[in-house]
Amino acid sequence: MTFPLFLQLLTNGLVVGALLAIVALGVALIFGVVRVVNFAHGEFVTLGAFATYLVVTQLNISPLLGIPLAFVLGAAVGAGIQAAIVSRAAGRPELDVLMVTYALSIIGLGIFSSAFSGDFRSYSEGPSGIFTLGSVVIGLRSLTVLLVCLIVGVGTILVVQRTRIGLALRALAQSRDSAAACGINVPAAELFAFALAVGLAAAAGALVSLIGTIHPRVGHDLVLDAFVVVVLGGMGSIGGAVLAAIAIGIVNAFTSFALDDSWARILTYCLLYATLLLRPHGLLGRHVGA
Amino acid sequence: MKVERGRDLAKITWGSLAILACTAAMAALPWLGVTSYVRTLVYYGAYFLALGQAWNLMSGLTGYVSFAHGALAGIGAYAVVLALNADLPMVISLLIAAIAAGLASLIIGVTSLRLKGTSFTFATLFLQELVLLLVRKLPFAGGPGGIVLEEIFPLWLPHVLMIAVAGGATLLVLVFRRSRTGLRVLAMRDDEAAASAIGIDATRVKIVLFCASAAIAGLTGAVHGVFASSLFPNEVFSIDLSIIALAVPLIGGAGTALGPVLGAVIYVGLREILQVLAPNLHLTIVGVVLLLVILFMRDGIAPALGRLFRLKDRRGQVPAIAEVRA
Amino acid sequence: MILSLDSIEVRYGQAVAVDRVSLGVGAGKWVLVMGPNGAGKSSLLRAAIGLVKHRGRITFEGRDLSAEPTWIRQRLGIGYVPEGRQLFTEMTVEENLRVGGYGCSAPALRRGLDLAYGMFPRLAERRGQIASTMSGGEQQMLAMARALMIEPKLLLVDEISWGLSPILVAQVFATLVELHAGGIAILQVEQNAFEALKHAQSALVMSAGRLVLEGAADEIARDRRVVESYIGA
Amino acid sequence: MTHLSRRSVLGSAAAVASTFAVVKARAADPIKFGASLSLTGRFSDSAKYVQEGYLLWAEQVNAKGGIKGRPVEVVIYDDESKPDTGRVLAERLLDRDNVLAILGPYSSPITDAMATALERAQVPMIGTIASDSSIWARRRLRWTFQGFPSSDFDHEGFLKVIKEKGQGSKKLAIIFEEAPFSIAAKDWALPVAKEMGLTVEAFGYNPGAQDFRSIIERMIASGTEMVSMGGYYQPSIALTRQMIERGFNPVAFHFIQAADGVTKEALGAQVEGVFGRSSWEATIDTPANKAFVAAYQAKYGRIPSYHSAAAFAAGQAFQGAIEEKGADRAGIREALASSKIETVLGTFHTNQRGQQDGYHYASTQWQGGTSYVVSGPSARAPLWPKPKWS
Repeated sequence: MTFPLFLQLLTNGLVVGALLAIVALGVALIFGVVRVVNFAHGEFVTLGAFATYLVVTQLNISPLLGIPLAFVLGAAVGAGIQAAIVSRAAGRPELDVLMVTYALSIIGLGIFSSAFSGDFRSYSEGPSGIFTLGSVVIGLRSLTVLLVCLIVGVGTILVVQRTRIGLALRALAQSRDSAAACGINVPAAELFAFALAVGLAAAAGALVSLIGTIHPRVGHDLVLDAFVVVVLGGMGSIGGAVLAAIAIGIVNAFTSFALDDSWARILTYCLLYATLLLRPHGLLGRHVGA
Repeated sequence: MKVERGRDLAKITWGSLAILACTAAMAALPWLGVTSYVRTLVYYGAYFLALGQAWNLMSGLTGYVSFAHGALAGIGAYAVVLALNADLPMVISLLIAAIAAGLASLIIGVTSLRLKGTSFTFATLFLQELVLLLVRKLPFAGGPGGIVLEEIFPLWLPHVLMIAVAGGATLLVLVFRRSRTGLRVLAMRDDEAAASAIGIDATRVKIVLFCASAAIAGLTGAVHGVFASSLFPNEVFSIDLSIIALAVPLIGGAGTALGPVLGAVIYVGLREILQVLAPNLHLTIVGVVLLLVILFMRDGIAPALGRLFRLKDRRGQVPAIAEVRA
Repeated sequence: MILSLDSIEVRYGQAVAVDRVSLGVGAGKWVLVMGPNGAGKSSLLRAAIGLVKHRGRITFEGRDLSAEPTWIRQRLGIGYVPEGRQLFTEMTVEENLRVGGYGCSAPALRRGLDLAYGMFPRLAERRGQIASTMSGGEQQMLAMARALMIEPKLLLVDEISWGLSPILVAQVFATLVELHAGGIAILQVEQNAFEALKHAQSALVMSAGRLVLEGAADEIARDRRVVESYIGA
Repeated sequence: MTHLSRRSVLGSAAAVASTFAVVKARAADPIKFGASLSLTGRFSDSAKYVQEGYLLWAEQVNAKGGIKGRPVEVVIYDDESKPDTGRVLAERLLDRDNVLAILGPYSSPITDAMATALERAQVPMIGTIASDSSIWARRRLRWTFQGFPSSDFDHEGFLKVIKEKGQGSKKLAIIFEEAPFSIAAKDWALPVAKEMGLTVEAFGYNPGAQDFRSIIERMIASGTEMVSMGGYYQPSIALTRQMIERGFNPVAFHFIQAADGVTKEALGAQVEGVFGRSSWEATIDTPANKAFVAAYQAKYGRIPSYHSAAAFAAGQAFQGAIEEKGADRAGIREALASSKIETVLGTFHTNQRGQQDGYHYASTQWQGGTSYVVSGPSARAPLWPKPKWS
């Protein structure tokens, strides 16, 4: 393999990994703070994708503006769902909470399927063209995705690590009871975490619409990969999820080149089961919370 | 305590007889001049019930949610078609299918059952995709084109077999959940730490249960393989079947023996009605029903009805755990 | 009475952990609850701070808290030092303290930090250290300092000597005595109550979820049955 | 409840057809056809076009006095894009609606699922949109016939264009989805291309793939000049976009779904010069086809898609078979297995296994924002090489 090819594959893997990281970040945030495996996360990605699609095709607004719009819409919808539905199952057995988000996922899938049919949609508006850096070629759309992911990802991590509300989120993730006994308004913090995570998912959906096609299952398909990443990164660990997403993106790019993408996926899943067996707290994660 | 036990035994016996009678009646349908449309509906009811009971035996009783039962059934379907095409007799082929699914479940069981429930759920979720990828890649499994049963069997055969599997699985759940081990498993669902304190090897019990549950799912899939006779990997290993496997007991009443029966009837009925009334909203409505049941009826429709008619809900019958708590 | 618990009942499923227990803590008083393992002492404290569902009435400074969530109870001035410390193990010492003062204004937070570091100079030396890497004694100091961040009027203390050497136990009690002298009321739960009985004003004995004995601490300490069955010194 | 599930979900358009049926029914019993279509789920949009084709056909037949004086009725149910539902519906159509024959469902797996039930019941079906010929290759189906050009010939048109135009270009890449139809098409194309003296490489991808960047790097590394993509629409668009983003400019680029109108929406100006293949075009200049297009436009107010044409053609094939052998299942089967029947798609004819060999694809290319047929007698000249991505 030549060095330029190596760089090209690395870049390609980074684009895929970065997008996955934003979705996985949200899954890990909800899992860590709210203690819920959000099966409906993919539907929020789909929501962002369709919202951007509609904004671009109906209102002739640039897809770049669709990204913050999708984020705000997602955060609002996420807050509503957490307040009205998911929080009702708080404190119930794991099975119940799982099934609540699962039912939400089915409902979302049903709504998108009947509102938009199974067709594939896409738009050609927005940035187009090629950016070249040395021998590495990257499309402007992919570059946009990469940059937005970088900004959003770093922004989220800063919020979690550096702000007062972030302190509350981390405290909640480590010990729920202690956080409450320290005066943290747990339902409010959970609401914030859920809204932020869903906002991220919808923003990721906007990015997906920019470089892929849009259909009712688009988020559903993506979120399975995000779950893989969250398990690999140590469940609930935000940093672990981001690193694992990028690692998987890059490894897949190389494996797909050497063999094909089916084998790349098989390899990922084998790695996953091996991780569960040998390092139950994730490839990169330590034991997080109780 | 003695009296209780005697009453329990009586209940099991009556329940078993009722299940056997129902099973026999349903199995006799092909010879009773019923239209093949009704027979097909009964068949699908039994198919979903068998899958639902397989799921129930593991997830309903332990609270560890499996998303793999569709895939396990798919493994059974593939195994039976390969075995029958190799000219093995039907009984042996079905047995092979059950064993194949049981073995596959060990991958998940061993990797994730000693961990928390969430790891198990993830491990089952990924099995679907992994098996699908492998089947497409492995030449002996027919590759992306899938496989076909060379001999098309008469419809009554899968019909009778499926009803037998569904009836047998229901009976098994009924008897098991009232057995000593069954009661302890229920206690474990409510509080795993407490259960291990009273001396249950939780991991071992869960692995054995999951294996048995997988074998039933494999058998169910195998019978359906005989019915369908033509398997496409994308369809056999789609997540839809796993959804049905958990929706049926959850709607009817997870962890109970008769809840899934009600769940299967409701599901098949709902599907047929929505087919005509609101084909566009089928998925949405199933989701809404599931959500409402979970949020407002907690343990499903059957126990809720039971409470409504003041029948005693025996779910709470667990060994005293006061000493190990607090 | 700064805190009164009236007919508190806690259930886990079918099991009753606390069976209609009533008690009161006077302002600036030190009340000890003792009893064997599994008597329901910790559940009683968890009910007082609102971490478990309970029946019965809880009033704090005359205000009915029964329906209030934990975080409101804490912000009203109840500090809680949980059994087994329950620190935020992946955070630094300072971050733990900041969470402890989460509801405080910025100046109050600063004051709380100064107070905590003043009282526990060791913590000041280790403010950047990750909590899980500290020794048991240091962790117990941190747990107490965290609860003190809001300058509470009442401190709920659960099995504070758990897992500590006798020297450290003495240190911890010295801190409690100092706090008590500063006017903080204490409701303490302790299985090995020998040391605690020396400081508390009144004591109660729980068994199998029920209150079986209560009285002045020195009387209880002289009761041979209690000494034999519950203190086991 | 019974009367609810009894009635078909024909919608308002169907009401017209049913009225015809009722009026004529006094003279003769209607001939009933059944169909299970994916009105919801993955295939819903395309399946609706199929539904329109069936309904238009029934309306036209009834307007002209029916088949041998008997009116036609079509009962349609929704299979939610699921094979298991298709199986139940097959039974329902046969048992409760007593249909004579089945007009095919939308996708190949559902066609296959229904075919099993129909083999048992011995009822003829035409696989209307079943381009996937592997259904007939994997087992002997006696009662189901392919009513659409076979997917085996997916790359045929493009290879013809290469033969006529592609002087000098030698290096061809065929991309296929790991799905039966796509594999069969690749297997058909590889020896043909080699015989033409081309160097061919084949790249498979996992169904549901979104990321083709690694395949593109491999094509660049091996100096690929021409690309023929044999997968579904969505991955084809993804591949194209990623080729554009990578700045990879092949001399010629073909993907089998490119002739669809939505391709232009997805690719914008980049669509120029992209080859596709077409099972049917509204511009085909035969009287029967013109009449069909005009009738469809009058009824639905737009140009029909190939789905509607294939649906209409399936009706015509049944009509031809019944006119030849009578309204009898065995007779219809015999006619479909051996006769040549003229339809809007061309001449319906099947081989020994029931696979379609009468219909063929035409090659198309986007030129100036329109997709034109570039093979056959009245065709435009193809643009070669393809203009570079802008």
